[in-house]
Amino acid sequence: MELTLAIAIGVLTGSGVWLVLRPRTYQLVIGLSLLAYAVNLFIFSMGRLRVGAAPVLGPGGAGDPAALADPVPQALVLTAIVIGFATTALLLVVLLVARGLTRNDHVDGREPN
Amino acid sequence: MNRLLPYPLLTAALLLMWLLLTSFSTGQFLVGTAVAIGASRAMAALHPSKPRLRRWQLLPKLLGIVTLDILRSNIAVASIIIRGDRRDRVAGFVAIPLDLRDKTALAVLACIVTSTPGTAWVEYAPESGVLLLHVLDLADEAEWIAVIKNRYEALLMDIFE
Amino acid sequence: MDWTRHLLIVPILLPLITGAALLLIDELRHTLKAFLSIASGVLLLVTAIALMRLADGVVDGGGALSSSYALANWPAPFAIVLVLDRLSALMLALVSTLAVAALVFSTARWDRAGPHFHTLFQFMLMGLGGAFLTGDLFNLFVFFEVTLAASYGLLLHGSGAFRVRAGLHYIAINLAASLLFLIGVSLIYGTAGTLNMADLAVRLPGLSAEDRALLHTGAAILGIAFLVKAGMWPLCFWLPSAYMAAAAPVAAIFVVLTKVGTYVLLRLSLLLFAPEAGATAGFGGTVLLWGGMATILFATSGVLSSQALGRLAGFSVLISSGTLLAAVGIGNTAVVSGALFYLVSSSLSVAAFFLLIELVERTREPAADVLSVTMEAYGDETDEREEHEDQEVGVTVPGALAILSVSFGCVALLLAGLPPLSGFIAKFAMLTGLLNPDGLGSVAEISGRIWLLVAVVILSGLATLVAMMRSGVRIFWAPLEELVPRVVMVEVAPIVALLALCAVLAVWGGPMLSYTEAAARSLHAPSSYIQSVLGTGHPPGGAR
Amino acid sequence: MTAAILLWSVTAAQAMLVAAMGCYAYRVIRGPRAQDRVLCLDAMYVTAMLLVLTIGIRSGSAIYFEAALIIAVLGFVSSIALAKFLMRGEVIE
Amino acid sequence: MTHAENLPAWASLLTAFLVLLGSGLTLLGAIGTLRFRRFFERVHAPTLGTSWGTGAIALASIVCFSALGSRPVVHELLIGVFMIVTTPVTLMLLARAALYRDRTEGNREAPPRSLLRRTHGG
Amino acid sequence: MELSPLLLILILPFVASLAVVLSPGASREPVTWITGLTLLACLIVTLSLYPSVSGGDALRLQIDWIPSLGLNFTLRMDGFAWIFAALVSGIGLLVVMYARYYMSADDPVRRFYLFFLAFTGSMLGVVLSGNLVLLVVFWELTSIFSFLLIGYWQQSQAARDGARMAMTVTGMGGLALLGGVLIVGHIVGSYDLDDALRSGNLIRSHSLYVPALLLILLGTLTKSAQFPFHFWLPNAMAAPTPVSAFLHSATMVKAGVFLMARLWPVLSGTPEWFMILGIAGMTSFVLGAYLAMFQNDLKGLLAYSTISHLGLITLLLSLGSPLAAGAAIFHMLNHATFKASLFMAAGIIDHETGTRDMRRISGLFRYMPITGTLAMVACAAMAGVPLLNGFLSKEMFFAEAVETHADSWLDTAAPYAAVLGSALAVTYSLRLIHSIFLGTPPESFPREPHEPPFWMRFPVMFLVVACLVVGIMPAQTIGPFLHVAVSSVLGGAAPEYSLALWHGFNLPLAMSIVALVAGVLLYRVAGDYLERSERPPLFGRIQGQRIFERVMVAISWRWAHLFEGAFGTNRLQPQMRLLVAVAVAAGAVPLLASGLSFGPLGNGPTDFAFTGLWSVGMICAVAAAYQAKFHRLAALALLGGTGLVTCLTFVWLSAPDLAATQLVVEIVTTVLILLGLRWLPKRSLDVPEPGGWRPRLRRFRDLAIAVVAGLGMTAISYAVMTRTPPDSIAKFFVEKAYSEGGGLNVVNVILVDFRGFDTLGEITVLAVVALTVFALLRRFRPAPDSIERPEQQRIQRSNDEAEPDTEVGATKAEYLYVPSVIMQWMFPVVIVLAAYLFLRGHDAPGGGFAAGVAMAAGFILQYMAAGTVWVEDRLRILPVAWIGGGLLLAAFTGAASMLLGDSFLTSYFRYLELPIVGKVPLASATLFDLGVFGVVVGATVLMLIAIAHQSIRRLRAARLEEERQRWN
Ligand code: NA
Ligand code: NA
Repeated sequence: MELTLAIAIGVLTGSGVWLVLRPRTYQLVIGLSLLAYAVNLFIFSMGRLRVGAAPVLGPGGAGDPAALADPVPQALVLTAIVIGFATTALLLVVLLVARGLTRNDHVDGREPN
Repeated sequence: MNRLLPYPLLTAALLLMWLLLTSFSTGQFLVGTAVAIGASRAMAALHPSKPRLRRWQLLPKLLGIVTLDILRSNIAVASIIIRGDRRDRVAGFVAIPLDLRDKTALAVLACIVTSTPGTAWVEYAPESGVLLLHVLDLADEAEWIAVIKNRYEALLMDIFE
Repeated sequence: MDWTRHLLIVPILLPLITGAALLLIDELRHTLKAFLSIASGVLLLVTAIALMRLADGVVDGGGALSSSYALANWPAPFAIVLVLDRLSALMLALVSTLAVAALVFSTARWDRAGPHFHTLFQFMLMGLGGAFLTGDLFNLFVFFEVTLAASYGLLLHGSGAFRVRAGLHYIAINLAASLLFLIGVSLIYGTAGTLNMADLAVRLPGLSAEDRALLHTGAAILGIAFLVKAGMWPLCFWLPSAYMAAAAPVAAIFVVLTKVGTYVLLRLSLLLFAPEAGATAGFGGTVLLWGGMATILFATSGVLSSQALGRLAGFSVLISSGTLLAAVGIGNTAVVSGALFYLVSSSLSVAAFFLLIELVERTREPAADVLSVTMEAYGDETDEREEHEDQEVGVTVPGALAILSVSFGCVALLLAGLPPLSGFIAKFAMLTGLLNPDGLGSVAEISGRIWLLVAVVILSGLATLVAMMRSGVRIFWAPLEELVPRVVMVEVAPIVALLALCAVLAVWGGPMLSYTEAAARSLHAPSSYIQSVLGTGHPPGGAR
Repeated sequence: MTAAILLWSVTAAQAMLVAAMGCYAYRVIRGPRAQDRVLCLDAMYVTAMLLVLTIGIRSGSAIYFEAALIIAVLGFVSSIALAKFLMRGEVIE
Repeated sequence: MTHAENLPAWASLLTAFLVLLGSGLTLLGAIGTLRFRRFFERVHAPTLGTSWGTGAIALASIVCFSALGSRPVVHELLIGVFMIVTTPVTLMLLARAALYRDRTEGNREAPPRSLLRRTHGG
Repeated sequence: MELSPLLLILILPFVASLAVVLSPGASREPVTWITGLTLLACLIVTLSLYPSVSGGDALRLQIDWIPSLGLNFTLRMDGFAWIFAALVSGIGLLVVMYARYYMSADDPVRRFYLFFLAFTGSMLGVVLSGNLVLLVVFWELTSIFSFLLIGYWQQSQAARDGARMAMTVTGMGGLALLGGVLIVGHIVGSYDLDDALRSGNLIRSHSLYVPALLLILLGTLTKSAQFPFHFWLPNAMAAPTPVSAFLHSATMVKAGVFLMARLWPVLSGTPEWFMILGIAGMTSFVLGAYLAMFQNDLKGLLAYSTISHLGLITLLLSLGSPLAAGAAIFHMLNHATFKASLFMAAGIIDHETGTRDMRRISGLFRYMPITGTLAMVACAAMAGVPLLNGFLSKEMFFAEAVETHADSWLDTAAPYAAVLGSALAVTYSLRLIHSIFLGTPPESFPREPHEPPFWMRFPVMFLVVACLVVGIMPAQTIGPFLHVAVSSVLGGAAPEYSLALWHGFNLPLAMSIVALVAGVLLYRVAGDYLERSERPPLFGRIQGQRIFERVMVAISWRWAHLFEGAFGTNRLQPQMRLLVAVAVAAGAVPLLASGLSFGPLGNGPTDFAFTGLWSVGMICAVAAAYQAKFHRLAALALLGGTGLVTCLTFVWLSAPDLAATQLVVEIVTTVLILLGLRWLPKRSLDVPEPGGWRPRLRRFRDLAIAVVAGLGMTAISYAVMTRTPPDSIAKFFVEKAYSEGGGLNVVNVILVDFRGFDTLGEITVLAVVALTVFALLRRFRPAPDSIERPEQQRIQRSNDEAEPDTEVGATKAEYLYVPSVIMQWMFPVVIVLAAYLFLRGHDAPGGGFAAGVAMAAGFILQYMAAGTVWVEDRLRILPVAWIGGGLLLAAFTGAASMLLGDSFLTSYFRYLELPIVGKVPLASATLFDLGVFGVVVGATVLMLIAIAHQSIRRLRAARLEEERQRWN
C-alpha cells in the first residue's frame, strides 16, 4: 500500500512537472493541479498510512492516539487544498485575461520565433 | 403561514432529510426545522413553478412500480451486456407524444425513464409535448409508447394534475 | 492583565480587520477607505516601533530578548506561537514604514485603478506581519500564501497586457515554489514530528542520521522555496519584469517581499543549522554565498543593460537580494548586523525609487501614459464611475522637477552605496564586517571568497552608479522637450520622506547599527529564542 | 465464518468497483467523443461513491458517509457543467 | 474488520450478497460502456450502477449498520434518492448534446427533429 | 557642544548652500554674496587657526558617529591641511569674484553656487578629515558635486558626456579607495588617520600592502587625472570656466595628490610605490606636455598642462625622499596659483572673443593689454621661467630627478624626462602666448574684444602677483607656511631645504636652461605646424577618451546585455525547468551525502483494490498530461478522474474530512475551469509542431526532469512512510481534542481551535484571491476570436431560425426545460447539506469549509439551470459582503477571547442543559467556523460568478472590438 501510494505520488509529480514545462497556459493549469494532488498526497503520507483509523474520537472522547491516524497532516492537507483551490482559480483567470490581452495562449504571451 | 412556510411539503421533506442525517431527537428536530424552513425560504426566493400534489397517496404505488421495473430492466440490460452485442437486438429512438404538462411531473417521469436501464430521455419538445426516447432493446415501438403512457404518465397525471 | 502581551497579534489582526471592514464600505467612498487604510498603516507603524522598543528594551542574560505569544492559549510546541525578537520587530517597522509611504502615494490615483486596492494592501500587510512573527513552519506557509495571494492581486492591480503577462509568470513560479514549501514542511514534520521552529531546533540533535538526512532534504527543498522568493540566481528571472510591471506603490511594498525570503533563511538557518549542525549547515552557507554572488553579478549585468527605469529598479532589488543572501551565507555576527542595516536602507531606497519612477516616467511621456491606460479601460458600466485612471494626475508644481531630480540623485547614491546617505554606511558596515569578523583590530585570516564578495559588492555599486547616471542624465539633463512634472503633494511627500529616512539612518547610523548588532547577536544565540517559546528547560542542542 | 465471508465479499466488491472505474477511465481516455468522456466521468463518480460505501461497511464506521452523500448530492454538478459545455459551449449563460 | 464479528450471521450474509450484487451490476454497466458501439447505447450502461448498483450497496450499508447498532440506520436511503434524482439531469443533457451534434454533423442515424412535431396521438 | 572652528570651516559651505537653495527670487546678487562671504569666512577662520598648527601640532575634533565600526566624524588640521584649506577657500573666493562677472544672466546661478558651495565644503572635508572613511565620504562627495558642476550646462552634449566620464572615472577610483581604506583599516585596526599615520611600518610589511596600495593609488591617480586615467580631464573642460579654474587648479585634481602626500609617510618608500607612481607620474608629465602642445582649444591646452604638472607632482612623490615630497607640496601650491589665473584668463578671452579656438584668435594683446600681461606672466610661471614660483619648484624637481633613489631604469630616465617635459612645457606656454596675444589680429572676432571689468580681472591679477612675489622672495613669503605643511606631512622630520631663487650654478639650473632653450627652439621650428595640426602626430589616434567610451559601451552595455541574456531568461519554461531541476538537486544533495534508507515498517499489506485504484488514477494522470495540449476537455475529465481517485484514497486511508473537502473542491474546480474554457478558443491543430531534433531533445530533457522529479518524490515519500513515526505533536491534539477542545473530530478541532490561526490565514488567502479574480475580470477583454457566441450556440440559433415552428432560443429553453426543474429542487437540499456539514464538523467530517463550498455549488447550480440574469433577478448574493462579514466574524470571535485575558483565538465551549432539548454543546469555535463558512461561500461564488458574468459582458466587448477594428 505504501509502495502503491509512493509510486502514485511519483507518477502524479512526473505528469505535473511535464505539463508545467509545456508552453501552453492550459497545460500549466492542469500541470499545477496534478502537482497539487501529488503534494497533498505527499503531505498526507507524512502521517503514515492507516486504514480504518480516522482521527474521529468515539463518544465521550474515547480514542487512543496510537490507534488513530495522525490528524496533523490531515489538517495541513485541508489548508493546502483550500489554498490550492484558490490559486488554481487565480491562475485560470490570469491566463484567461492574458489570453484576452495578448491574443495568445503561450505562457510567455507570444509565440517563440 | 404561507410567508413562513412557502412550501410545507418541501419543508417537511427537508426536515425528514435532516433527521435521517442526524438523529431523531428533540434537539435535532428543532435545529432541523430551522434549517428546513431556512432552506425552503431560500427556495421560495427562486419562485419556481409550484407543483400541486393532488393525490400524493398514489406515490407509494408509483414507487413500487418503478422499483420493480428498474429491477427488471437491470436484469434485462445486464443480460444484454453479458450476452454481448447481438445482431438481433435493435436499439433506436421512439417519439412519444405526452399529455403530461406539469414540469415537476415531467421531471419525475424523466427520473423514472432515465433511472430505468434501457431507456434514455433524449429530447422533449415543450410546445408539442413529444418526448424522444432512446431504447436499448427496441423490439416493439408501440409497446414502449404504451408502457410510458399507461404505466407512468397516467399515474403521474393522477398525482399531479 | 498584561496588555502589552497582545501587542504581538496587532500586526496581524489590525490589517485583517481593516481589510475586511473596507470590504463592507461602498466602493465609491474612496476617501474614507483611503483614510482608514492609512490610519491602519500608521497604527501599525506605531505598534512596530513599540515592539522594537519592547524587543530592544528588556534584556535577559544572553543579551538578547524575545518574547512569544501562544495562540489560542495552548502550550507552546503544540500551539502556533508568535515570537518577537529584534529582527522581527525591525522587519515589521520596515514594512509599516513602506506601507504608509506607499499608501499615501497610492491615494493620488492608484487606489482607484481597480477595486479593493486597500483591502488587498491590508491583507498583504497582514501576511507580512504573520510571516515575520510566526514561530511555526506551517503557519509560516500560510502567511506566505496570504502575502503572495495579496501580491498577486496587487501586481495585477490596474490590469494591462504587460502586467498580466508578468503576473502570469510571477504566479506560476510562486505557485510552484509554494508546492516546494509544502513538500519541505511536511517532510520535516514527517521526520521530526513537529512544526514549531523552536521545538524543531530542540529535536534536531536527537534524530538518527538517516532521519536527519531526510529532514535535511526537506529543509533544502524548503530553502529553494525561500530562495525563489528571495530572488537568488538562477531562480530570480521572474522578478525584474514583475516588479517593473507592478504599479508604483505596489512595487514599493513588493521590495519587502524578497526580504521575507531572506528573513526566513536567516532565521531558520541560524536557529536550526547553527554552526554545531555540521556539514549541512556549511553546505547551505556555501550555496547562499555563491548564489548570492551570482545573483549580484547577474543583477549587475541587468542593471547595466536596462533601458527602462522600472527594470533597472527591479534588478536593483536583485542586487540587494544577492548581497543579503551572500551576507547570510557568510553568517557571522558582524556581517549579519551590517546586512540588516543594508536590508533596511536598500528597502527604503528601492521603494523610494519605484515611487519616483512613476513620477519621472509621467514627466517624460504624459500623453503615452494616459493613452495606454485608456486602452485598457474596457469593462462594464461600473468601471467608469470609479476608475479615473485616465484622469490626468497632479498639477505642475514649481520646483517639482528639482525635487524629482534631487530625489533621483539620492536614490542613485543610495543604490550605488555612495556617501553620504545610508547606502554607504550599509555597505561600509558589511564590508568592515567581512574584513573584520571579530571587530576592528582583531586578527583574522580573510579567505579568497570573502575578497571576492568584497569585490563583487563594490563593483556592483560602481555598475549601479554607471547605470543610474546614464538614466539620470538622459532623463533630467537631456530632455527632448520641456519637462512638465505633473505631480501632487501626496506623491512627492512619501518619496522625500523615505529618502529623508535614509539620511536620518546615515546620521544616526550608530544607534541603528547597535540595534542590528544586538539583533544579529541574538540570532546567533538561538537559546534565548528557544527558551522564550518553550520555556526554560530546553537547552539548545539537547534532546529531550 | 460469516465475518470472513463478509470480508471477502466486500473485498471482491471493491475489486469489482475498481475494475468498473478502470473501464470508465478507459472511456474517459479513449472517448471517442466528448460525450463519452463526460458520461463515463459521471459514472466514475457514482462508482466512487459506491466504493466509499463499501469502505464504510468494511470499517464499520459511519464517518465516511458524508463523502458518499456529497457525491450523491453534488456529484452531478460538475457533470452538468461538462454536459452543458458540450451542448452550449458555455456553462452559465 | 473486527466489527464484522459482532454482526449476526444473517446480516453478514445479506450484506455480503447485496454488496456483491451492487458491485457486480456496476461492473457490468462499466463493461457495457466498453462493449456498446454507439454512444446512445452506451448511455444505458452506467444506469445499472446508478440504479440497482447503488440501491444494493446502500441497502447493504443499511443492513450492516442497523445490525451493528441494533437500531435502524437508514440515512443511506438518501443516497439512493439523490442518485435517482440527479443522475437523469446529466444523462438528459448529454443525450441532448450528442443528438444535436449528430444532427449538425448530418449523421444519418440521428432522428430528425421533425419526429418531435406532434403527428399522431393527442 | 561648542562650535569648533574646524567644524565651522567644514559646515559653513554646506549651510550656505542650503541658504542658497532657500534664498528667494531669481536674482544673482544675493547668492553671489552669500557664496563669496562664506568662502571669505572660511578663509578667515582658517587663517586664524595658523597659530594653532604652526607649532607642528594638529587640531582635532571627534564626534562619535558609528564607533562600533571605527567610523567617527573626526576632523584634523595640521599644517598641510591648513595650507590646503587656505588654498581651497582662498582660490574659491577669487573664483566666486570672477564668476560674478562670468556667468551669464541666462544661467541658473543659484544652482551654480549651490553646487559650488557644496563642492567646496566636500573638498574642505577631504582636507580636514581625520578618519579615513570620513575622507572617503568627502572624496566621493567631491566627485558627485564636480559631476554636477561639470554638467552644469546640461543642455550641451559635451557637458553631459564630460560630467559622466569624470564621475565614472573618479567614482570608480573612489570605490577603489574605499577598498584600500578598508584594507588599511583591517591592517591597522582603526580607520583613524593618526593611527594609520603611526602604522607605516606595519602597513608596509603586511601581506595586504600591495592590494591596499593599488586600490588607494587607483583612487588618487584617477582623481588627479594621471596616466592612464588622464582622459577624463580634458573632457571636463565643458564646464563653465570658473568651475575649471577651481576644480583643476586647487581642488578636485589636487585631492589625489593631496591624499598621496597625506599617506606618503605610510605608503611610500617601497618599490611598488616607486614604480607605480614613477611610471604614472613620468608618463603624465611628458605625455601631458606633449599633448598640450597640440591643443587648439585654449582650455584643452590648460587641461593637458594640468595633467602634466600633476604628473610632475606625482613623480616627485614617487621618489620617496622627504625633499622630493616637500617639493611636491610646494608645486601643488604653485600650480594652483598659476593654473587658476590662467584658467580665469582663458575664460576672459573666451568671454570677450566668443571663442577658445587658438587658431581663430591672435594679436589680442592690443585689445586687452592688462589681461594679456597677466596671462603672459602666468604662462611664464607655468613654463618655469625664473623669478616666478613655477621656476622654484621646478628647480627642486630637477634636483631630485638627478638623485638616485631606487636604483632602476626609472631613476636613469627621470632627469631626461624632466628636461623633456619642461622643454615641452616651455613650448606650449610659448604657443599660448604667441598664438593668442601676439601676431596680427584676425579680420574679425566673433565679438569685438576689450578689457573685462576690473573685478573680473582682479582675481587673475591677485594670483599673478602671488606668483611673482613667491617667485622672487620665496623664503620670506611662502617659506614658513610651506615649512609647517611639509613638516606636518613628514611627521616633524622636515628636510633641510632652502627656498631661494639662486642656488648657484648647478646641474638643475643647467637643466632649466637646456629646457628653456630647447622649448623656445622647438616652438621656433614647429610653431606653425602646431598651429595647423588637427591632432598630435604621435598618440593622436590613441585617444584615452575614445578607448574609455568604447570599453564602457562594451562592458556596461553590450557585454552586460550578453551576460544577462546568457545567464537569464524572460521565458517561463526555462524558469520552471530551472526551478524543478534546482529543487531536485537540493533535495538530492543531503540524501546523496548520507544515503537514502527505507524504514523498518516496509510495504504494508497489499490491497489489490487499492493498487488497482491507483492504476486507474495514474493512467488518468498520465493521460491528462498527454491530452492537455489539444483536448482540453478530455484533460479536464481525466484530471477529474485523478482527483476522484485522490478523494477515494483519503477515504481509504482514514481521512474522511479530506475526502469530503477534496470532493466539493473537485466539483467546483471542474465548473470553474469549464467556465474558463469558454474563453479559450479551440486550439487549432494545424499549428505545426516544431520539428527537428532540437525540440525533440528539449522534450526529452523535460521528460527526463519529470521522471527524475517523480522518482525523487516516490523515494522520499516511501522512505518516510516506511519509518516508525516520530513522537509527534499529534498525540497532544488527540488527547485534548475532546476534553479541552470540545470536539470529537480531531481534524476539525485542529482547524478551528488548535491551529485556528492557520485557518484564519487560509480564508484570507481565499478572500484575497477572490477579490483579485473579481478585479481582474472587471477589466477582462476577451480575445477577438472568443468574443463571438460559442460555435454550438451559433449553430443552434441558425437551426432555430431555419426551423419553421421554432423561435430563436427555443433550443436553449427546451433542452433545460426538464433538467432545470430538478436542478432547482436540489437547491434547498444543498442548503440542508451545507448546514449539515457545517454543524457536524466539530464531531464528524465536515466543517465550515466543506459546507461553504457545498453552499456555493448550490448557487452555481442555479446559475447553470437558469442563467445569470434569471438568478440575479431573484437572489442577491453580495459575495463581497459575505467575505468581509465572514472575515470580521472570524477575527472578532478570535479577538473576543482577548477581552477575557486569554490569547487571540482561544476557544470556549460548554454544554448547556436546556429543557426538553437536553444537553446542547456550545463552542465559540463554531462562530469562528461560521466566519470560515461565510468567507468560503462569498469567495467561491464571487470567483465563479465573476467569470460567468463575462458571457453577459461579451456583447459589450464585441461592440468595442468592432469599433476598434473600424478605427485601425
Ligand atoms: Na435509463
Ligand atoms: Na450524478
